[in-house]
Amino acid sequence: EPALIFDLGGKFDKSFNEAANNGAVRWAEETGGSYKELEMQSEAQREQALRRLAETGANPIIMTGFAFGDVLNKVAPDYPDTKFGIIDMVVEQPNVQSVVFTEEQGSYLAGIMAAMASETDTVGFIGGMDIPLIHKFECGFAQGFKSVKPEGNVLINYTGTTPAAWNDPVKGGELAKAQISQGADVVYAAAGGTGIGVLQAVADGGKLGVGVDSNQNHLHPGSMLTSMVKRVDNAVFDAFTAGADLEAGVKVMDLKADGVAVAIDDDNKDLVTAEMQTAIDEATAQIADGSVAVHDYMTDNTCPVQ
Amino acid sequence: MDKMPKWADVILTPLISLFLAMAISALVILAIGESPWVALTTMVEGALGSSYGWGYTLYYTTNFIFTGLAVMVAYHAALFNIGGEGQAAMGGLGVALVCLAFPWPHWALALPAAMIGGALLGAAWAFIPAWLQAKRGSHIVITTIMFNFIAAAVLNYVLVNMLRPVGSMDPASARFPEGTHLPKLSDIATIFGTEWGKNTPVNITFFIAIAACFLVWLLIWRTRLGYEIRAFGKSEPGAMYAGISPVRITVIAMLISGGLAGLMAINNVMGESERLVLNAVEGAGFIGIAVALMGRNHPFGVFLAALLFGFLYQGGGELALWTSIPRELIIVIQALVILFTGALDNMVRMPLERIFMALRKREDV
Amino acid sequence: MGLNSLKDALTPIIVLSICVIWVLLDQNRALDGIESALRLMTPLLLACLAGLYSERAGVFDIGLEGKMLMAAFSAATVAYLTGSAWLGLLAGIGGSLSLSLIHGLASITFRGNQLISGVAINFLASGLTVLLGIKIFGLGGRTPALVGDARFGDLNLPFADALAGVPLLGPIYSRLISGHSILVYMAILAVPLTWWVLYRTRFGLRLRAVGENPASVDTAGISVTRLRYAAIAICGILCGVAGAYLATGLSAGFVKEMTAGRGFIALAALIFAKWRPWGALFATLLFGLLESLANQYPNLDLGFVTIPSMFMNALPYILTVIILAGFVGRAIPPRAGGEPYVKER
Amino acid sequence: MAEATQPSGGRPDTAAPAAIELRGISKAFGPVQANKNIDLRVEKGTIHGIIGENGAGKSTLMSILYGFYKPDSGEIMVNGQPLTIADSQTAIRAGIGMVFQHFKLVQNFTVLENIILGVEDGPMLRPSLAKARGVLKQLAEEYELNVDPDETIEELSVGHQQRVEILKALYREADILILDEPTGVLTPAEADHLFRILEGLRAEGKTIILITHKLREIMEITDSVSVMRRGEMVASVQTAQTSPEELAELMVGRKVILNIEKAAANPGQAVLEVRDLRLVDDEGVERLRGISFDIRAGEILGIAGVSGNGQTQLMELLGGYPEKGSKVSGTIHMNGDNLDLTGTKSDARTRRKRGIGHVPEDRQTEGLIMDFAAWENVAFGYHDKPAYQSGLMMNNTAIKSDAEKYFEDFDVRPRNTNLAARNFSGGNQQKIVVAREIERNPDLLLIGQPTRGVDIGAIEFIHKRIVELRDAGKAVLLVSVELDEILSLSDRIAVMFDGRIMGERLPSETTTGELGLLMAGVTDTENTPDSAGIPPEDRHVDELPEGRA
Ligand SMILES: Nc1ncnc2c1ncn2[C@@H]1O[C@H](COP(=O)(O)OP(=O)(O)OP(=O)(O)O)[C@@H](O)[C@H]1O
Ligand SMILES: Nc1ncnc2c1ncn2[C@@H]1O[C@H](COP(=O)(O)OP(=O)(O)OP(=O)(O)O)[C@@H](O)[C@H]1O
Ligand SMILES: [Mg+2]
Ligand SMILES: [Mg+2]
Repeated sequence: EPALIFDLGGKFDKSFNEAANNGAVRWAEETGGSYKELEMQSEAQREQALRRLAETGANPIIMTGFAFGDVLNKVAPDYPDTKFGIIDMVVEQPNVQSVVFTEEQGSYLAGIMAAMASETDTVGFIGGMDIPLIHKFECGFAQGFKSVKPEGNVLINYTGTTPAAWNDPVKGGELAKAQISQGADVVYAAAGGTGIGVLQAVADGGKLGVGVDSNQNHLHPGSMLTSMVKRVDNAVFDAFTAGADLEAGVKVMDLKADGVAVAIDDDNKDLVTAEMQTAIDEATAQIADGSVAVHDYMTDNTCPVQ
Repeated sequence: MDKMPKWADVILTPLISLFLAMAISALVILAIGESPWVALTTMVEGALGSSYGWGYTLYYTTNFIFTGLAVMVAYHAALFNIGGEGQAAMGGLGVALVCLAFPWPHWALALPAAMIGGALLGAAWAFIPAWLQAKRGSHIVITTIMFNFIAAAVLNYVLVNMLRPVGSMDPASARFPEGTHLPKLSDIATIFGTEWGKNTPVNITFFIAIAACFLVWLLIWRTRLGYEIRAFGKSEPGAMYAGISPVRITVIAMLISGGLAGLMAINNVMGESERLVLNAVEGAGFIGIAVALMGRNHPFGVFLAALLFGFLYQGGGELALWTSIPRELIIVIQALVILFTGALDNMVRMPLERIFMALRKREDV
Repeated sequence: MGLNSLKDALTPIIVLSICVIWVLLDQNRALDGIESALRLMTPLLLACLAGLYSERAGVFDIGLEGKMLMAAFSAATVAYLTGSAWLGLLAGIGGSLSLSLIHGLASITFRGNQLISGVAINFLASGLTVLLGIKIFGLGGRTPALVGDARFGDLNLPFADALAGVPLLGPIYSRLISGHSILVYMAILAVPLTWWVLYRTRFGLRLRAVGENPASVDTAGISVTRLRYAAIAICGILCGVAGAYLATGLSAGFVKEMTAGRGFIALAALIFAKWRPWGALFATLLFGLLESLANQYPNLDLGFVTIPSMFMNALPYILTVIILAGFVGRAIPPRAGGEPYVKER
Repeated sequence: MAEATQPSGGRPDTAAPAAIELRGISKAFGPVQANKNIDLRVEKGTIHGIIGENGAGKSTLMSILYGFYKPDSGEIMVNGQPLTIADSQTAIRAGIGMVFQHFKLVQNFTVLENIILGVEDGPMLRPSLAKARGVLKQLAEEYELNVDPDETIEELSVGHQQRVEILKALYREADILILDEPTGVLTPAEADHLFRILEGLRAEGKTIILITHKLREIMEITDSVSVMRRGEMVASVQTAQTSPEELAELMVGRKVILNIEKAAANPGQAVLEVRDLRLVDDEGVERLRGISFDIRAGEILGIAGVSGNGQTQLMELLGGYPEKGSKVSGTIHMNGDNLDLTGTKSDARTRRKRGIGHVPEDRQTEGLIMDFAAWENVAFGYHDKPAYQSGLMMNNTAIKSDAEKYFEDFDVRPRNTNLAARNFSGGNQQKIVVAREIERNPDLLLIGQPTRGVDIGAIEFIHKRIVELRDAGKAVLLVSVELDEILSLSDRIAVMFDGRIMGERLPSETTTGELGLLMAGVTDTENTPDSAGIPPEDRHVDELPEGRA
């Protein structure tokens, strides 16, 4: 029986925990199988949860979030017969599959779309807490934008430094309005619950929003340019399907592997022009064949464009 | 002279209050369509039913003892320290800096140094609000709240930009060297040939916490400084009359308070995660307020209240992990426990007093 | 004496100078920034006035945060279910009032510790909102997004567009003053109203008296208990409006912990304001302005050094400490504050 | 004596119903039985005194009458009608007014606001305030009760605060006025003024109940008097048919010496030499304006004066804790050594080390920590004494044994050093402070208002101890508003007015009248008779510097 552990954000975080949940639910629906799930409640519980699940025989055990990395490194060797999967972090153990996403590539595409949709040549990015992972989104987005409009302007805000940074839609809304007042007409939100406020304010202000992680296009049809989806659900689905045979090693979910994408559906198809679609396809191909390299912020903590 | 015997006040009242809190909690659980009995057994089983549960319960207890003592010491000087959260966070930074500064050969050397590091930074974080209150009259409640936010910002900056190993996603410091790993209680049990609390985070800091309870008790009720702190807390004009300097006591009491909060980091940062993560304190600073107030600002009370909250934390964690009951239920139960034992205690005490008075009258007749 | 009145005038002076300088430097952004500050101020102001009523009556309330949170949740829930923001507002007030009642029971009727009761209320709200949210909507504690009449829209004051062209005053009227939710205007009007109630009515006189010396009220034959309950009820109503504004005005629904510490900031503002209504307006406006400034200039480039976003985010808190330390004198709380009124030991 | 124990009417005509009649009133506070089955009858148009030791239950009884406490049992008749007094509103409507021992005023409200609190005319304040202003003016004229209606209470002297309390009652048209220890905080002149007002009220047919510890006042003004002891009413008699000695004995349950005997002083070396002491407080008001005096060993220097003329500042400064932010200058020499006036060596701790003991005016907020056990209070201020330390800890055994000894020596009751200070009556609290300071055998004892609110038995005791200390060759600086006390204890008297010493007198060579003039700021030369009629505090308010207002 597989198991899924959500990080502190909880499984309905409108973000990647929720995406993981969707994958598990889909797996259960399609296979009729059952799985265990846990939500973290405190830092100290991580190890507890892993061990207890391993001891109850759950296999594989999938966990979301980089915060598990450290603990998993410690726990995995104690349960060599159990397979573990960790999302967003590389853990080098013989029985661990590390799934990482190339968020910078998806964000790059979102940046291209934003640049083409923008009439003011100014777009915005709003992140939750100022941490490296979110800079990865930011940097990819900025690169994509600049590839179309090198002279354009990307406004950047982060919400805060406490956990409240992920749950403050009011602040998110005000940040979005501040960016709009500086001319931004497309705003990309990578901020959990705060992002809900961002997208709301953008829709209220008649501008365009870009969602993150899950497909958030349905939140404000007509005002959502797209969502940079991170197919955590696929990763979980695949892992559950592989079951005890889960392959160890690093699994890169990139553009090519459909790990990241920009969501285009009924809610936003009117906003995606033909040129935009062409540009996306082109960029996708270029990234796939390596002729365009999107820089990953994580490799050196810098971003080539600013 | 008292209205009822001391044992009734100290034991009976809290027990009945606790019972009331549990009864209302049961109603809440029923209301969300779950079984209170299952919830209770899961909690008790998960927190106290095995050495494993105890290991976690005592781990959380240790955290709460430190923050509870921190609030308590300041409270005796009539200072309401809401800044335990920030002080403990900065204590974590102190511990991390000490642990990472040097390839420590043995934990016995690292521990005292880390304690100093944690206490020092925690105290430093309390010093500014204390000094501002003593010298400039800035209200300590506001400044300590502000310092919680500022600590979060500092920590965020330091972790992301300075302590984070390059290439790591995680805004956390590197792992501390082997020589700083504190013995867990399970390791100690192994020495005695028994298996207890395997893989639980409770470590020797628990004993340090108990020692801290005792030392704080000595400090407050047996030393001159404690006498001065209590006198100042009860009456500032009185303190002036007795030659006790308000500035000195305000600053010292807050330094001790902040130091105690900072010491918590020995447990969670050095003992448990063995590296510094962003939100290491996880609200223990705020729970410390409840612990101190419920513990009636006495170290023994603080110990019991910390144990109660440790139980709620661990039992609640188990509840959230293994049943479909959302983890927020625990927050509600904590709230009810705080409410009934801490704020509505007179609801129980008043009728009890009447009963005891009536009993006494009958004896007199 | 002169020095003291100068200190009292300091917050308004600081606030106005920030506004004026900002407008002079960059009128366009300043107007947007100040407008944002007004929105950010509103929940703080309402909560601060709520605390003012309660504390002026001698009941300390660190549960403002919890009441706002509860109100935000109830307002969003009912607004979603009924599609009416006004019903949501009523529900928000109801949710907040019920917590006020608990606080009253604990700290007035049963003479419990007001601080503990406040802490308990914060925990209670934090847990209950999510628990109920999961039970009702199954969205992990969120409510679904509110649309249309379930939200408070922005009010355009008369002639806003016509006057926009008038130099200086035009933009100020059409951009700053016009175009807010009705709750913003209610909050601002609550300031003179509170001042009037406090200093011009019998109720206000008694309320202030009960916070200073409850025995004086008791010996005048007025019920201390009833007065204090009235005060915390008003506190509950104001917190209710604050919470409703957060969930149905500023954003479109409830997100767990969405108050994000605003109750504590309001408490700080209350002390800053020295428990006075106009002071509350300026103190909360100052907080709003500082936050808005940080929002507008997230990575302030001072030429030689760029202040990282973490510190811009912490700027309101840092400046508060500096201002408190440097300029605002000792704030003396209502004398009977925090102590239950006990006649017979 | 025998008939005295029966409560009996004040005036002969028993046909008219009594203004107040209490029957079988009992009241317990938890285990404390404050009132036991009390009967009391007060005739209309009389002044009725109530006396009794600290904690006898006087205030409790009157508070019950005023509806502040609910009695456990018993009935109350007002003007012959039975009345259930559930709250103070009922009492006020029945025409009862009360001036509490501890005033029930809102400190930062104006006089006017305090007056109308609870009897506003409508939901708006303005009309009520305007009306009250008019009525207040009338009352002020009628009864000579002048206070500035727009002054806040915290700016007023205690005497004026009391006027506000009386005006409050009169504004509520009280026919029956209860005053709980009104003269405890007044100067002789103020007290006389009050008595004249009370007599005026009686003449109008109002009934007055007066609680006091001062037998002189009972004899002077009351028509009848009741004595309480330990919660019981032990006697009710016509004042004309009793004597101070008899009342004192009824009160205490034993014979009391009302006037202490003391031998002539035998002064030695100067212990304290004060020169040109000046103090400006943090509001910029000059509180001490060049004070100079000496105290010699074996001598009691009494400082007389209306309170608020700098005595408090002088005592605090000598004791080492002037108010925060005040600026001081001048010199103080103690046994020939210069004492620091600023810096860390000027604090109370250092002063104690120098041999200065201090019984502060305000025993409840300064002299004692009310929540500390009595034994802990015995070390208060001396807690760093080497004898009280053992290693890093405090030697509580030593403190406790000292406490036991002091309790024995000073007859503190109850003899339980573990009780919190707040559980002792005022007199016994004062004994604890006095014991602590005197037993330290200080070279100089500062003692402020040693017998304020203290009952006769305790006064006698405390006075004796002060004289004993002097006879042991120590210097004593006594500050008191009680001229009787000053005159009977001091070897020399200095009078303070407006931060200055107006003059020095020997008790044998002066009179209350002369001291009264000095207290009013009238110096030796300009001894104009007409200024004597004005109550002194009326005058000094005008003469205070501007910054004060
Ligand atoms: N910063 C301010 N801006 C505008 N009005 C103010 C400000 N501060 C005070 N006021 C108003 O000025 C009037 C006088 O204030 P004052 O300081 O006398 O209040 P107060 O009645 O003394 O308050 P408290 O009873 O708390 O001492 C009050 O009506 C008050 O509301
Ligand atoms: N509110 C109260 N709660 C509990 N006990 C009280 C209270 N008020 C008075 N007592 C107790 O009741 C007894 C009588 O007190 P009361 O104040 O009536 O005495 P008193 O005669 O007025 O004394 P004093 O001369 O000191 O004013 C004392 O033992 C006192 O401690
Ligand atoms: Mg009395
Ligand atoms: Mg004022």
